[in-house]
Amino acid sequence: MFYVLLFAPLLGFLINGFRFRSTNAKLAGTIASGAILLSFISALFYFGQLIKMPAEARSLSFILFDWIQVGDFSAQMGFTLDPLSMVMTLIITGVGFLIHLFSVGYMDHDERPAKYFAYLNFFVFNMLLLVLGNNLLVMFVGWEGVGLCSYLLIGFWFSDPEKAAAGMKAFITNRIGDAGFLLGIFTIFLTFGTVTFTEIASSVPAEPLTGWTSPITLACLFLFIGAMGKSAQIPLYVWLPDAMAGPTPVSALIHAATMVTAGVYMIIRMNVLFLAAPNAMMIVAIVGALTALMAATIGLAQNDIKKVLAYSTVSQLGYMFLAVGVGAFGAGLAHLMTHAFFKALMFLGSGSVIHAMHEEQDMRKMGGLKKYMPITHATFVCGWLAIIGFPFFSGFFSKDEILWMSFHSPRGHWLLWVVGVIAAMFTAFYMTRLMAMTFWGKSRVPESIHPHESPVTMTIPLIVLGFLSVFAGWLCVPHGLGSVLPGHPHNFLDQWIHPLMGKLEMGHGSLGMEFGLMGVSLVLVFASAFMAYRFYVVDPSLPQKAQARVKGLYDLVANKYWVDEGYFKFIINPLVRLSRHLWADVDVKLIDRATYSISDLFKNAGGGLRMVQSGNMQVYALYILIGVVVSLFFLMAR
Amino acid sequence: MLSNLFSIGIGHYLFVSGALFVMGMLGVLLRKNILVILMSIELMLNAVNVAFVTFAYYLNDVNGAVIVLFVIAIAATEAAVGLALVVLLYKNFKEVNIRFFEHLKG
Amino acid sequence: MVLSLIVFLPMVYALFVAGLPEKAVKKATLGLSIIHFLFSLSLLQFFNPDTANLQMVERLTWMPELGVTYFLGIDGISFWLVLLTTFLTPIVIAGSWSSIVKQEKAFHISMLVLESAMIGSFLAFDSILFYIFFELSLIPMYFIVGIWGGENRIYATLKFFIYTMAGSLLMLAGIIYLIFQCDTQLGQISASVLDFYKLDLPFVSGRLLNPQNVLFFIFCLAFAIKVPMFPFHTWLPDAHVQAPTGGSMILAGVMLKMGTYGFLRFVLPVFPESVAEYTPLFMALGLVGIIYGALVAMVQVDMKKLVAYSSVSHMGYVILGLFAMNMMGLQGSLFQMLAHGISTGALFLLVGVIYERTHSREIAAYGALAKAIPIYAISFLIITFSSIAVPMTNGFVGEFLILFGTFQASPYVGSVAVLGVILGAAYMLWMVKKVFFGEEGAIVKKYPDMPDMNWRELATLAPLVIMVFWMGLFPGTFLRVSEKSLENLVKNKHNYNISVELKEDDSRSLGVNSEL
Amino acid sequence: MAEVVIFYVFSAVTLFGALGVILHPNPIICALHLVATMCGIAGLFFGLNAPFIAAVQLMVYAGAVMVLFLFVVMIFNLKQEGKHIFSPGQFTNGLKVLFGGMFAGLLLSSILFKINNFGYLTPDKAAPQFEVKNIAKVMFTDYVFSFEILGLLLLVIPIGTVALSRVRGGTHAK
Repeated sequence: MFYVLLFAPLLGFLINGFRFRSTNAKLAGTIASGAILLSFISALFYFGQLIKMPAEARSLSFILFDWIQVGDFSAQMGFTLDPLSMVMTLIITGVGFLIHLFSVGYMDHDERPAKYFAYLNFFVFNMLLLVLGNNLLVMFVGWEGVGLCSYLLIGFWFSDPEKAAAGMKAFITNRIGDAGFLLGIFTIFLTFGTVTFTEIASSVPAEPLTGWTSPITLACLFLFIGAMGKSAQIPLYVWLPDAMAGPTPVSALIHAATMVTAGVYMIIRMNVLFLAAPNAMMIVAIVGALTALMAATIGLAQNDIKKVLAYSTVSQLGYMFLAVGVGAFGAGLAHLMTHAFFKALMFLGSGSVIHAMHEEQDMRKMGGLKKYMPITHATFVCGWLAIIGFPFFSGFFSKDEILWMSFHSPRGHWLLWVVGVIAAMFTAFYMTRLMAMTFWGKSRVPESIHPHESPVTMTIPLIVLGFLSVFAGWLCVPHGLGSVLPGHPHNFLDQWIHPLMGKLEMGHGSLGMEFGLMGVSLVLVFASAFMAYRFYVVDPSLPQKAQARVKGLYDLVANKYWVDEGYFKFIINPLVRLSRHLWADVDVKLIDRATYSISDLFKNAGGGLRMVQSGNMQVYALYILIGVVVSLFFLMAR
Repeated sequence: MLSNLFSIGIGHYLFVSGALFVMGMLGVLLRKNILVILMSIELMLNAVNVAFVTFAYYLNDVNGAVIVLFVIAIAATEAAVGLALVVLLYKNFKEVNIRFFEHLKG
Repeated sequence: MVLSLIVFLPMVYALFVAGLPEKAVKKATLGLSIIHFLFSLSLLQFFNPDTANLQMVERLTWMPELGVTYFLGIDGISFWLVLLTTFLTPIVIAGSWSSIVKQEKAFHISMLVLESAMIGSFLAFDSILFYIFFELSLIPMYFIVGIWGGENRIYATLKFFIYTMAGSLLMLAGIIYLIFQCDTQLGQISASVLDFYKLDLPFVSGRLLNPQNVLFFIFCLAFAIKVPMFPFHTWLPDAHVQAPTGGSMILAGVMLKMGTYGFLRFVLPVFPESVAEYTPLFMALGLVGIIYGALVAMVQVDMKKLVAYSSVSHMGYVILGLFAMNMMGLQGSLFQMLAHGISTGALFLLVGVIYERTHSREIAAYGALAKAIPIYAISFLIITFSSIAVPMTNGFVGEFLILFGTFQASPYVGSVAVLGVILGAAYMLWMVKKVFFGEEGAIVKKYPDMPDMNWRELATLAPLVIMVFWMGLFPGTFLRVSEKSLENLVKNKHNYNISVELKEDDSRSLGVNSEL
Repeated sequence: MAEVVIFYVFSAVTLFGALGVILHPNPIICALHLVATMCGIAGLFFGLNAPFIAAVQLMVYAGAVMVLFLFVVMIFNLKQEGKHIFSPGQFTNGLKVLFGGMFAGLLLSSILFKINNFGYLTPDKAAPQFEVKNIAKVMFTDYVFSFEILGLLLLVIPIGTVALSRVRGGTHAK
């Protein structure tokens, strides 16, 4: 059964891969979705099994074979199903299935649907490897594998050079992270002598190690570099917005729901280790908070609907890192889950919009789509409310927990809370702006396009995800909030993964403080959402005026702080120039010329000696004479 | 010094022999006419002959004289062959300048 | 007897092929080389991986005055390299099926002789015999590049020949010194590598010129040129670009490994003190090789040249792993040699496939090939991923182990070497992007109905692809064989020795000197 | 005293003849100078109490060889060579003269400084060692093999010479 869970997507990949020329989207989609469904069902089966077990013993392990065994290093192709990987598996296969289903409609008219579904299945397989692996190496296999699939899928429409370049950018940026991850693996093995999660967790010292150069801190930082790459944190976030070049369901699955959260998953998985390295956690939290803020500000000024969502994803991932950075692993996972639902929903919704608009992504050419696409609009509203943290929608619970923890946790700080709240405010602004520009207000749709509601295979996933984004939050109601709500709902998610978590004394915060802070953030969020509504629905001329007033700031944000340009100018171009010089100057001019000069030396020496052999017999006689004189000289001098 | 001049010894003859040899050698090295070069070779051979006979005389040894006879015979044959070659060269190239025959080079 | 057959049967085949009519040569050579590969698989049966001893030894007196013997043996280090050679040869011959049109017979004879020489150098345990095979391999390669190469082939082949020759001649001097050193130290003149291991060469720390250091550098030079290590690598791009497809494959696939094999067989065990002293230098050179090769590969305009520079980069990893001198590094290096042989061989094969169709290797002239010939594109992508070490392919295991070993030996070097992983992905994907994706280039437009890979080409590539995944998924098959031998090397750095496993009947039938 | 006179006269003839050979531009005159040298050398042999060798020298050289030379020179009908009787090449000529001089110096110094080693040698003027009989005795006993070889050589050389210089088609060739 476990092998069904793991290998059904691989099988789907192989089947679709071998018939990659097929243009039958329905058949390919059925095979692929069936494979994921199979996987999801077996995941549910194991979920049932895990629930039946006692809380402390919830772990199933499966060893395929010994993979690499060198000296005292050994890595198994081993997998483990514990509460944490179970949650992830359910999200991956569940959301994955819905997105596969959506893709059937979305990719209907594509030239190579079988190839698309093959890649998608392969991605799910790799993602399962990532979350199920029982050691860092298997995780790394999945880690690179998802990057690979992401590369293939971003560049799926490779005829467009920009899309192919985006794929490459994603892969290279991920590679930078992967290099860090590798160093992390090395450091961990050299410190603990093992790469298996359970063994690492059991050999981490109980007392946190302060200082920057302790191996644990270094290992955590290295791993976090890996997470930066995969989960698009500062400074490696640049690939994610470009990754929107891929088909929209891919953005939903890979670049919103699953792959980009791998970094968060990894840190939650290694929580014991991170807890032992407060400095590393501090870096994680700071980077997370800054990313949340920065990406949110960039999101304010984007006009491409997918770009807005992409920056929103980066920003939300920043929240997750903020959560795990302050030690709120449960909150991080909760936000991961709710984000998977509502962001997948919104990406699929945007996909539905783009599909309806005939591949138009610019929001300035949309507006008033509400009446053409009621289902899409309705589900999108659910997502919108969830992400801005409207009370009792899913995002509300998880985001509130994160903000509270960043304030309250012993590893937190009030500044982090401030940054988080500002980011939440911006989030509310740009999401409302997105809603307003796309669905509400006057229509700016060009005459030639007749938007229409999407087919049923596309709307069903939207509806299911909409439902989940509304209600999934009730699985992770924060403790303080739960104590006042009717029925006192528990934080099920936190309890579920609790056996895997390291110990971090949280202390008892005051309930009043918690509600006070929540109130502040809610007020700010509502104010900002209302302002966006006023800007983009009530009085569409306001944005122009505002832009004019803060022109410098607006340019900075609209151009994404010139980070991409900076990377090109200060890293990539100099590197390429350097390489050219290395080739032309070192290889050709220096080394080759040096060898030529050696060979010329011999050649010239030969040429010089050739003059001796002049053919002039009298000169030959002279040589004899010279020889005689010299030898006589020696004979007589003796 | 003067007495040395008037009592002829081995050194005098050897000096003549050496001078003759050096002259022949310079002739071989410097002249460009092949015929003259051949003549210079004869000079060198004769210089050696003089040295042989001198030593034979002063060492009371007949072997030197015998060798001289051999040398004379061989010098004669050498001259014959050399001249034949020169004749041949002259016939083919109308040239007796040794620098004309410089094909033996790398 | 088996080892002698494995070494010399290709030469016998070459003689046989020489007598065949021109038409039948290709098929006969392919068949014979496949038979030879199957025959070499019998080593799996005879070889015992649970010992570091030298096995299946054959030793006959040859030049007793110099202590030179005909001495073949196999251990965990050479085992897979031999099989790699016999595995690649039929693929190379099949890969040159349609690209070699003139003087087919001579080409195939060269290939068979080359195979023989390469196997011989992996199996020879007598230094002079090794040297002979080492040099013998140059001659067929010289002709392969010089006769069937591209426009500038004479320049390239001369450069290749003189470079490698210059290094190995010095090595011969070193070998002779060691032979006489055996006479003084061990009381018996001997050219056996095993006796070299027993030598205690004078060494003074901190002084550049002492006997051990000089010999160390002489041997290193010979092997470094062959590998090729920065800064002796400039012959490689030229040779690769000018060589025919088959020549490039065998050059990158096996010949470069003769250099690293030499490091493993001679340099590391014979000069332990010098190795310890100059490890930083060689690690630095390996590191420079990795980064430099990758950077220069990134700006190449010729596909073959790019792959050639990627070889420089990959061989830099091998050097790094070797000089890490720990289990992880050595195993990784040996594995990387095999992996590089497979994946770079496949890359050259694929470049050859497209070159046959368009007669251009200019990266900028292509574009959107993935649309025109999708199966080719898929194959190329798979091999690319293997080359940039994506997990579950062969490249990953080798690179991972090498980086791990290096990190273990020196965290700083390891940390820098990891950059190579990034750059490696950059240049390969850059080429993939330019060649397969984007808009159609001039060449692609010029050949609107370019045929996709045919069955012969697919069948040639298939074994390589299978090996890519096999090595990536089940590296244990390969690591297990070399484990004991390398463990022996790591544990006995200063008193390294291989004992000889002799079977009773062997010694009698071959007249082996029993007091080895 | 007679030997002193003989020595100086004949060595003067010899050396001046030699100088003429190497310096005179006209090969005919060179050949004639060579004849003079040969005669001078014969005289020196006479002074060295070797009249037989002197006779042979006169017959073979001045008689046979020089006639051969003169014939060849005459056949060629070589005129005066003009100014440049020496090979061109200042540098090599300089080297030649330099090393020739060094060689001469070496010879001279060896004669001057090592001559004392021979001081005790006194020629036995009455001894008949250079008589034809004695020479013949040695030549036909100790050197008989060489002598035979020489004979063979003397046989081969004329044949070779004829073969070299003959005109294809014999004397009737046009």
